[in-house]
Amino acid sequence: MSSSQAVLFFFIQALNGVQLGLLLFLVASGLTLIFGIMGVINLAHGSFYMLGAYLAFSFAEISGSLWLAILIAVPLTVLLGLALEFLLFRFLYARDHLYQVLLTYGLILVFEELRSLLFGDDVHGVAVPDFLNFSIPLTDTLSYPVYRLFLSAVCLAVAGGLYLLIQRTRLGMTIRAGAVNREMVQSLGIDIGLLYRIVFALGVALAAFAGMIAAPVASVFPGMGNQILIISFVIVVIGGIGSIKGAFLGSLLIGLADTFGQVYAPETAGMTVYMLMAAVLLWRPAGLFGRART
Amino acid sequence: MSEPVLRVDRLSKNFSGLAAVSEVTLELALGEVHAVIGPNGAGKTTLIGLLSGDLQPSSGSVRYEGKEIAGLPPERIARLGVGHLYQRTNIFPSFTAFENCRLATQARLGSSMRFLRPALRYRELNEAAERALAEVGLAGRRGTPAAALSHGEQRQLELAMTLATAPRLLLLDEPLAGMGGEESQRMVALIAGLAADHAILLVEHDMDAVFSVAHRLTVLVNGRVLASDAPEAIRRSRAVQEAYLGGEAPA
Amino acid sequence: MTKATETASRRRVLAGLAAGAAAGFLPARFAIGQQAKVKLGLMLPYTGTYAALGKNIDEAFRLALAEKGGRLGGREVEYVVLDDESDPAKGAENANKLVSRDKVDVLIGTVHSGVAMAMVKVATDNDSLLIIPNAGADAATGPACAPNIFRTSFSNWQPGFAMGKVAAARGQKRAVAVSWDYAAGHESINGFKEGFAAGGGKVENELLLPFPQVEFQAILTQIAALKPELVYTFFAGGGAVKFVKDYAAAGLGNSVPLVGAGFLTDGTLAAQGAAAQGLETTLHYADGLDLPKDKAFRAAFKKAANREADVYAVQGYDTGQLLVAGLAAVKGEVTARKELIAAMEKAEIDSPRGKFTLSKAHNPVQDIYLRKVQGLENRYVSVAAKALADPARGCKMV
Amino acid sequence: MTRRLSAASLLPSLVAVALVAFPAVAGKFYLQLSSGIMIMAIFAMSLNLLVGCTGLVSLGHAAFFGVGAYALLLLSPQYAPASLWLTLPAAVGAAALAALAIGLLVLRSSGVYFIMATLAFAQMFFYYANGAKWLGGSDGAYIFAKPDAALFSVAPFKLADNTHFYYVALALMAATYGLLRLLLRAPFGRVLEGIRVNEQRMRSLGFATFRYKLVSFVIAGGLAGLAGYLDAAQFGFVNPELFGWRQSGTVLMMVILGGAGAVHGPILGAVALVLLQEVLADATRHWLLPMGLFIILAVLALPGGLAGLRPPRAMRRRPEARRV
Repeated sequence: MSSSQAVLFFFIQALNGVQLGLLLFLVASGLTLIFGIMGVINLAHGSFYMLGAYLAFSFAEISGSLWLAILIAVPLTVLLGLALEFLLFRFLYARDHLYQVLLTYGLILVFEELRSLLFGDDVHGVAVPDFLNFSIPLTDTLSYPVYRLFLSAVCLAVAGGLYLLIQRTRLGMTIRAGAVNREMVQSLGIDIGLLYRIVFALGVALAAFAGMIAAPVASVFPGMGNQILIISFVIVVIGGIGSIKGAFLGSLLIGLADTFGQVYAPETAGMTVYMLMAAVLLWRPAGLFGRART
Repeated sequence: MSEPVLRVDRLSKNFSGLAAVSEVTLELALGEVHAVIGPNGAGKTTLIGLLSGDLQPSSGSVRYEGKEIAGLPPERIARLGVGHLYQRTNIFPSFTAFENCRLATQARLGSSMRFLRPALRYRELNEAAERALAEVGLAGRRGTPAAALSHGEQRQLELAMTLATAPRLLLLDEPLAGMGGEESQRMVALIAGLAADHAILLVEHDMDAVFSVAHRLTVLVNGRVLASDAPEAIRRSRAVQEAYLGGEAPA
Repeated sequence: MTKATETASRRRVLAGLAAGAAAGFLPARFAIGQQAKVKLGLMLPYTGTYAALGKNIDEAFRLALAEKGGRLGGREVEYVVLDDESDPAKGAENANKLVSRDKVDVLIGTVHSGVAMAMVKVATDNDSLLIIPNAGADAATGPACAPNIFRTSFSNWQPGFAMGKVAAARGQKRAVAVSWDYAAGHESINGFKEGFAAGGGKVENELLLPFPQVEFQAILTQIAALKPELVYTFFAGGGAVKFVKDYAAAGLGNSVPLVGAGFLTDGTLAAQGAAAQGLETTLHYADGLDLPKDKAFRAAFKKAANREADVYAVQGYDTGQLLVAGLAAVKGEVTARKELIAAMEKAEIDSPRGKFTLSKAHNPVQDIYLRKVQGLENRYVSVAAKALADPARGCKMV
Repeated sequence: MTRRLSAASLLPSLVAVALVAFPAVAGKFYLQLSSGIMIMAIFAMSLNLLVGCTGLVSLGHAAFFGVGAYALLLLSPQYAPASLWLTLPAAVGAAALAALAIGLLVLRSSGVYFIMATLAFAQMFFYYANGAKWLGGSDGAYIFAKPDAALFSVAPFKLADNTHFYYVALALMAATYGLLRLLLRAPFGRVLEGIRVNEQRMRSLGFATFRYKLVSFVIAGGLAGLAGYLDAAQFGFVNPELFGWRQSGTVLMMVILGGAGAVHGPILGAVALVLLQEVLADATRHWLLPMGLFIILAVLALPGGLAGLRPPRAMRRRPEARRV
């Protein structure tokens, strides 16, 4: 391979890494929001991703359109988020993390079994929408699927939207304040219960939405939520809990580390991201953008 | 007076650009009660936090018994002999009053990496804990869980814990806050008595108490030292009157 | 403690005597007179990732027995069913439950290789009869082989080797192998390498992805940079669906042919859609085999389970057939272990996949087919390897 | 101190007698099942030192369980038994060493970070073992012979004997229980309790809490290694899933179900959870659904765990008993 080719492939790998990172961001951002603002650790977050994918598959089967499926499924997941918050999570705010871990662990089991009962245990594919179903040639042998680029664009748009929401709106201001000081928000006369419900529903919807738009490239299969959950944890630890910016940077870092790890250190590829996390923990125990907590 | 126990030199703390404490300089000797007063938000609690190690100074120096302690972690500073009474009661609510103090005395062991002999068999620790409880007048409440004590009793308990670590420098952050008249009086007497063999940095809003026990006063406004002098001089200072004491100058 | 141990061991001696009397010491005719049921322990995944596979194996197995009147060697059958969750951490414990608590006569399972290896260990330690209806771990009929351990499916080596032969016969020389970095992947690739090397080909790179990650872009980019003549792959389930789709979307399908062990396109075609069309894989089963036995089985399975049969159902069915054959020879007398094993070893199974026998290591000696994806079927193309036996390296029975 | 000879105070002795006498009446399977439960109880007690006593919620405790198990694999010759007296301490030591290395990293974080970081590190072990051919990879590996208890060519017991194995597991469980009781009463344990309740106060009293947390983490890791060693020895099989998050989740569930904090709580939790699994899995194929619902309900309805249903007298007797 000529050196110019090598450079080209290096850039393609970088693109792969960024693209993976952006997708991970969608899941991790919801996780970090729920952590940061409500102080709740949610192991079932990956289940929402899985749920999103299965909903997208089912509705796309029925309606024949992924867009329509997403349009129907997103409000459903928001409703689910609201319901779960009301039924379960609001009892957890004052409880130790221990109980949050346990309850959400129980939720994983429930969601897995409900998935099995409702959708069966088969592997499914979701078709890429027709007008995005082509690839751009990059080299003589390799082309890049346009849907992946589209996916990255959507993730960027969501990241931008979240940034605007948090930095520029009143809700965002409240969310930011709530992440720093719960009592202060309450003393401002803001209904913290409502705020939490909104944030939780937003987090659930983000994860489920990630599952939906990723379904055409990720395919839909049992246990798909657990993989993404753990990698999201790593991202949140690296980025700093509650920091959207941190989640964004952490996602890109993980995406790149994972991609280049496979290329340059295939023997330890499975451990690359964890070693990166260890390094960050050594250097900044509260993550890149986290506040040190006592 | 001998070499000061505590010498703070141009100590500053910024919170994301905001100066909470700026260029504070003060000295404190054994046997001295040095009160720091100032309006809310003047940086008094921040100052205490900087001295105890709970907060990291942005710049400046803190020398305790000749040793630089600025930026050391709180446990190191505590082990050197600095006791801290927090503004917000900071105890072990689920432990009994006795266990709160016993645990504090255990800090004197040097290392608690002791794995086999039951903690309650360390008689000298038990006795020290009992003494500390008695000193603050809580001997009768030794078996009560700390959470069940009244607010005033909890303040006393926390002081007992602080004393149980055998400190030479006491950082007392509003020891009288929320106390009734009788409790306050007892606490003031206690502090006055402690002054004999401790150096005490006292932050307090109760001016009567401050002027009755303090040997020296530092007035903090917006994180800066406005004045530092003997109580009578502070009382007469016009600058202090205007900036802080205002109309409510103590009688 | 000493005293308690003494009492306990004395008790055990007594219990052992009683059991021995009931099972071995009495004449066989007497035991037949008792007409004890044959107790079968089905340890399969009924939940989790492999639940669909487990259910097909289960139902096809029962179908095989039902076709013989629901009896084994004339005896009634009792099932004990256990969900192994595909969790190897609990594998030994679960297998032990069937063996020691339920005292099943035959242990049947499972899909996940790690769990199957735990079952092999328990079966070996307790000298229980075990039939593996899917898991392809080479070791089960290799280093860990034992007289009481049978497999009716395949070894990971087999489809790999057959595909290597096919590729080499086509004159291809440079291949890249892709899989998860786990035992099944290593074994399948090793089989391919061996078959490929025998015909002069060489696997130049092995690209392994941490299991069960499914982000393939980095690997696809590497393949594009390496430009091999073909890519051999071992993936199953969700990973297989995603790999095939990503491979096509990356445009690699046009320049570098993708081949694989049959699991790449088995049970996954609906999900893979157009991306899978034309893919060639090797496996011990195919669509369009044009065997009467296959047609009959497919119809019967569809009637019984209300869904199409697949390779897993075939394996479950053959597990049942093997047991039927073995127990018929000993008239249902499971304690006649030696004769039972001998009968199973000699059995020629008339499988929907075509007739097969068992090797000395108790793994099927079977035809491996080359198949090509057409629509939703893995159509039979040719026999890639005739009566292929796993080399059973490390097996002391060979 | 009151000494009343009530049914409640007799209970521990009765339980002890029942446990010792159990092999006389139990069949092979129930002996093995009980041994398995006791192994899980050791594992859960070790985690409880972190969760219940020190306030450190680890979701990656299986890492050390796995290290203990794999240590036995690596120390066993291919087909010959390894010496119990060498391999057991070595496995515990290896797990403790792993805990030291990981503890130095994860203990720099706290709260939610700690939970996630521990989980992630355990995953790292899992991925490593899963791909490592020399450890048997994803198929796992066999330990063909059970460790040999012979000391100077005299074997006091044989692990291959189920009854003997039961007593060894029982003895080690009792020893773990006793050790933890001692630790928690000693100054070290009091410091851990203090850290759990109010770490910041502990620091301002002069306790270098990081060190105590680290030692607690190492002890817990070592004991988890002991449990892992026994687990590997019982069936002679190791698999990467021993490091898996399901394993970590299960043991955490045992701790909480039993009531975090009380030393005997995790034992109750292990018994209850294993038996519950047995019952549910026998009852329905979709047994994970009721299991999940049960966990959720347990969290909402039983904040103190099983041990919290009736606080044992021993905990209330002393004036310094601290649970309210």
